[in-house]
Amino acid sequence: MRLVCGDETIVVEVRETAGGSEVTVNGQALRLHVDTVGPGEFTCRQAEHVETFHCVREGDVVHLFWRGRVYRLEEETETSRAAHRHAGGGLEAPMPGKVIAVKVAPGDTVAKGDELLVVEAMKMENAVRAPRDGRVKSVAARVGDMVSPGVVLVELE
Amino acid sequence: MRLVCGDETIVVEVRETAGGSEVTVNGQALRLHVDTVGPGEFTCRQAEHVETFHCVREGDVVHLFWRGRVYRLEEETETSRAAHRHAGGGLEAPMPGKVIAVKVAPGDTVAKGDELLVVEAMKMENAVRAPRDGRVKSVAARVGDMVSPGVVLVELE
Amino acid sequence: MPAFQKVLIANRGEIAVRVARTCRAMGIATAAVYSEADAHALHARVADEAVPIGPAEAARSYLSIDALLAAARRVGADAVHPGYGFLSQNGDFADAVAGAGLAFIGPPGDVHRRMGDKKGARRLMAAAGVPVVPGYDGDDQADATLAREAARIGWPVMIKPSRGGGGKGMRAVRAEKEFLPALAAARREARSAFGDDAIVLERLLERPRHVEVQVLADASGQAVHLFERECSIQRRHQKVVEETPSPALGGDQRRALCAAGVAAARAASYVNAGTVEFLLDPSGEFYFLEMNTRLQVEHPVTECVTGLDLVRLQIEVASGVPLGLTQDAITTRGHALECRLSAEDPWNADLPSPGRILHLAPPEGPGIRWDGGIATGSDVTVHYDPLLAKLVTWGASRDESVARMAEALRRTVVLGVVTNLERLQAIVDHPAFRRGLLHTGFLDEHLTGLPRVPCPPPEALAAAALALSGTPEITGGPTPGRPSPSDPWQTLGAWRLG
Amino acid sequence: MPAFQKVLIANRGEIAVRVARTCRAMGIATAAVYSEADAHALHARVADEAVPIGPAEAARSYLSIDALLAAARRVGADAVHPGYGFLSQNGDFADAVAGAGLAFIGPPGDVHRRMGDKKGARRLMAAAGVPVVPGYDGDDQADATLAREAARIGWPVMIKPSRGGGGKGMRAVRAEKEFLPALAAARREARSAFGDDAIVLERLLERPRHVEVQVLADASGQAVHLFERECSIQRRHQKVVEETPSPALGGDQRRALCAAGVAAARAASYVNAGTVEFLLDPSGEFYFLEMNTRLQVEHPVTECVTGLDLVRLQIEVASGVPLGLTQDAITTRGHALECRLSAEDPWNADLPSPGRILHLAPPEGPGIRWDGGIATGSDVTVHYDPLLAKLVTWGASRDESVARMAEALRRTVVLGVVTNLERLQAIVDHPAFRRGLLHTGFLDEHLTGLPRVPCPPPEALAAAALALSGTPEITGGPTPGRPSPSDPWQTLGAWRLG
Repeated sequence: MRLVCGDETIVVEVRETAGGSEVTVNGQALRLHVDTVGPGEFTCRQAEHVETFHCVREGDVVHLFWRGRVYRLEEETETSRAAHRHAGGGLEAPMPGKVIAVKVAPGDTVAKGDELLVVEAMKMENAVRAPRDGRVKSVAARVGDMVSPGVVLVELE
Repeated sequence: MRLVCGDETIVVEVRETAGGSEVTVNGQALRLHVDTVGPGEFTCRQAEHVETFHCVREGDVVHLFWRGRVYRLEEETETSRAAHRHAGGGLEAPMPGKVIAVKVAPGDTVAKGDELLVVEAMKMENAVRAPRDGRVKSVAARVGDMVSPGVVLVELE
Repeated sequence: MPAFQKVLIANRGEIAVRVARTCRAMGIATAAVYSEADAHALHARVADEAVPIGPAEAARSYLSIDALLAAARRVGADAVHPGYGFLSQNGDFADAVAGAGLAFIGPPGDVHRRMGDKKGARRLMAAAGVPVVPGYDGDDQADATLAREAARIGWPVMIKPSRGGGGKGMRAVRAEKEFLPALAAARREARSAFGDDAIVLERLLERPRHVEVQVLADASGQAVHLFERECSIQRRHQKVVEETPSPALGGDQRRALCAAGVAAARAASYVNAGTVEFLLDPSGEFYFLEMNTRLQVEHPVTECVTGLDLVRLQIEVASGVPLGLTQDAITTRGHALECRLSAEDPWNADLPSPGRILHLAPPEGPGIRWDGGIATGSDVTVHYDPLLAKLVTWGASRDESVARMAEALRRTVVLGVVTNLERLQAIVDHPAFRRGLLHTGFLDEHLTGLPRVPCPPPEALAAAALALSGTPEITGGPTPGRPSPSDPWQTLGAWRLG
Repeated sequence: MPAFQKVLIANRGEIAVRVARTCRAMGIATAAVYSEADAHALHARVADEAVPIGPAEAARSYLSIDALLAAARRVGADAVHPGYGFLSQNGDFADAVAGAGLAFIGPPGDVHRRMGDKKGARRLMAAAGVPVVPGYDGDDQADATLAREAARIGWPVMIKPSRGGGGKGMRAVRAEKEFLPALAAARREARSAFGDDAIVLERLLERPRHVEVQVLADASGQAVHLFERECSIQRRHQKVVEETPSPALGGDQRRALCAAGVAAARAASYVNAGTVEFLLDPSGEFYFLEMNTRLQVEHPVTECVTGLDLVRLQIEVASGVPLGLTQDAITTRGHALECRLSAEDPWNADLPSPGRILHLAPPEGPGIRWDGGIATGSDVTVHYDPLLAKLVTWGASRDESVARMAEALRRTVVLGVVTNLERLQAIVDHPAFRRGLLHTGFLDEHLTGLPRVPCPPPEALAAAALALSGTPEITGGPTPGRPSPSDPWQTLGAWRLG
């Protein structure tokens, strides 16, 4: 499987052999044993060293808890690649929430840092600000809309 | 499904209807909603009343935790009926364990309460005693054997 | 005979779960309430009954006095516990509950109004000789007046909703030109959270500590304190880490602070459990900030060191029993620390991170307490506060409770939503925190950015791949034609993969 | 710098888990050991390392000094914690550990031998003025001698292995003709459990209470007590429910008992944590019973009321640090209660009930502590003690901790093996227990039979059927061709069934 972690893509291969499973990570072979403890909970043994870790899959996303840290990895598939390309486009909602103010309209000139709209979630207001000077090309949200990350709310020319 | 609880067999029927599931217990219809909370954990709602209960299945056995109590129910199938018939036969091991003493041999006369053999489990010794006066027909265990309930160790004539 | 027959818990999340536990231990039945978004929430499962009270939007459910009273009538409750947040400090709610013939487990309406109006509270405290922060607490709420007063007080200035608490709607303004937009935002948040947008202005003290005194009073005017808590670790005016005793206070200072807390409670004619918040200046001066007329989020640390159950005491006072507790009988032992685990993304401006809890494994062990509002499978929605759980540790000394917390945070497993776990770890591990050198700007000074999580080490990736790709060695598989969510063979067992 | 670099935990189950927790909080690495039967056990997962030490049979694994020392060498441990049971009171083991250049976290070998030999211990205590139960502690161990001495003492007589503890191998004999078979069984059990079959005889006191004093001493001879525990609720001489303070003791009696405990520790030249057990006669007299030269199973109740971590104190003493604790600094607060949850069938003569833990949900909440050795999926085997977990509650008063326990026991979910849960519930709910009227025959007097569990109420059967037969409404199902034990959609989610 190909796991995406930040900018890195790591190739992890599991091969079933007569003597058990063999794992390579970017070509490096590792000797370890994994046992399932319960749903989402596992142990990993390497020689005497044993540790509990936690791991669940949600679609293409792998959530991993390892030595006190949470990692969110994506399994690289066509779907996930498409989602990646999508990022970095227009201005998206920073989190799911409700639009409580729209401060700009198409054609407005904005300066870097200006508030474009305000999204409320979990009782906190969060401003979506202009990342650069520019002119508003389109506004796709109205006050009261429930919005989610990944949805472009404002496009700048 | 037919659930065996002690000497009782209770018929529980779930029917899927357009409006949801309908349950009857020995013919009595009940209105309740069950939601899964996690593996083995559920909530049951009846009007405002809500309670958490726990339930897992292991083969034909249903383990149920309801209002502070654990219930062990058997789903009645041909297999479970056969197992039931089996009970009450010869003298079985009271629990899985190791035979550490055999006190009788075929042909011996025993009195009610006499120790026939001793099984050790979890560091406790447990005597298997004669349930009545009689003569030993056969002894199927030797010192050192690991035995399980359901296995007849001694038969009395 | 228990104090009440049935308590309606007019709240959600961890505090509703926690209140239900004490009720149960006291032999009191409980009824939860839930909005449409919370039909499957943990708090609606741990009570004996659960009543739907409306749609997800808080204003039409947890903030609806009518819906809550209707629920109380429907289940036949004889008392209402408001928790914290929502209507807990709303005098009209307290009055409405009393008017319906039920006991309100908290102060009466006039006490809420007296202290909930920060303007009036400031004036009352000043009159009672309790020091207050220089500021503006006038009734003239025109934007122009507030702007003028802010300039008079001198920058930086703190904008505070006169109602409410928990840091919501608060804004620090460092320059005149930021004032009006901040005021508008503060008013909107205050209106949404508390239904009232009156504002108080105060000078922003430099590097103050937040210390507060837990008080408890009965209807006959008996009042005691349960010592202080320090809550200086804050982010956006929301407390993140709290502890008791405060590492900043010597014996005399502690006595003076706690005495001021009791004096404040007396001046307020306070009844039930409450908290008097102060700012502690680096010079050692302390100033009254506000009084919270309800149970605090961070009340468990006080419970850990005093051995008292604050919800039980609240219920007893509300049932009219005179306070059996004298000041001398209240002592503390050791040190307790609380970390608030929230569904907030510390790598993305602490933005809320809703989602489903896919896997939860709270730390366990001696000296560890987990007050949680979630279970595996819970949905964390955008509608409510992002607090997931409070992790509390106790130790014979501050060093011990902090070490225990550091260790417990490394065993706190929440998968599915991004949480502030790594920030909590960074705080508790920070040398300045270890030395107790705290102030309300601690996070801005020491922990603005959190390093990005690196890629997992190769063995972790290998282990994850094995965990996800393995096939079970010992399994019967689900019985064909009978999909069983609870079949243990589907979910448990010794899947040997390596 | 921590006291040690790495501790080998020479035990299994809940105590191994509990020791690992304190080590971790102290910054000490841990290595677990496990037999073939325990390869998947919880205790082998919570440590930093885990070393296989042999087959399931305890004599060849947890009781094998060679295997344990080899494991300690292999991981480079500099200290060994023996837990309780197994080799914890074996002087040869303590000596072998010390001889290998490692610290033994417990008393040195000669102390174990001195007190582990109950014959010698009785003589030592009698010489030091600590009262002992009338009995026989001679070296002549011939069956005929023992039978004669038993007759001299007068029936009923207690047969006790001179080595060991935990009630194993003990037999009460009420008539002469039962003596020899009971002696043979006791000897077999003693040999199997402790590797020594010498016997002490004592008169069986009528309706005594079991009270014991926790002591702690350092190598310089400093000795303090941590007050008493009452452990009168026993079944087959195994403690089932323990508490502190004892409801039987007044202030003067408590002082006298605790002083006798310290005197016993001094007479034994005791080092590290230990427990001096006494029987308390209904008349108020107490008699030395034995000294346990290790941590007790029931140590958590002492931790709850004193706020001290006994494992930490053990480690500090073992590292050679002088006892920092003076007697005056040790105080208690409130009341704590422990229930031992075991895989024993209370409807079938308490026979062991091995099996797999199919589902586990320990109770949580303020004042509740769960010291468990199991997880969902754990196998409970016939090879070891049936103890699954200890449930401990704390309260400001005995009433409060008992009420909390009663409530917690109703939320203690262990499915898959039969446990003694209903017996624990019956004990804690019993009016005589509530009034503190305890003696070691309490269970035989009040709770011989446990009513059979009736059939579940109809709504429970209906709910179970829905739970097991429902089809998910919201589910993606597992990805075809990729069986994933951890796919959340397989195990979680809002399966709406009703």
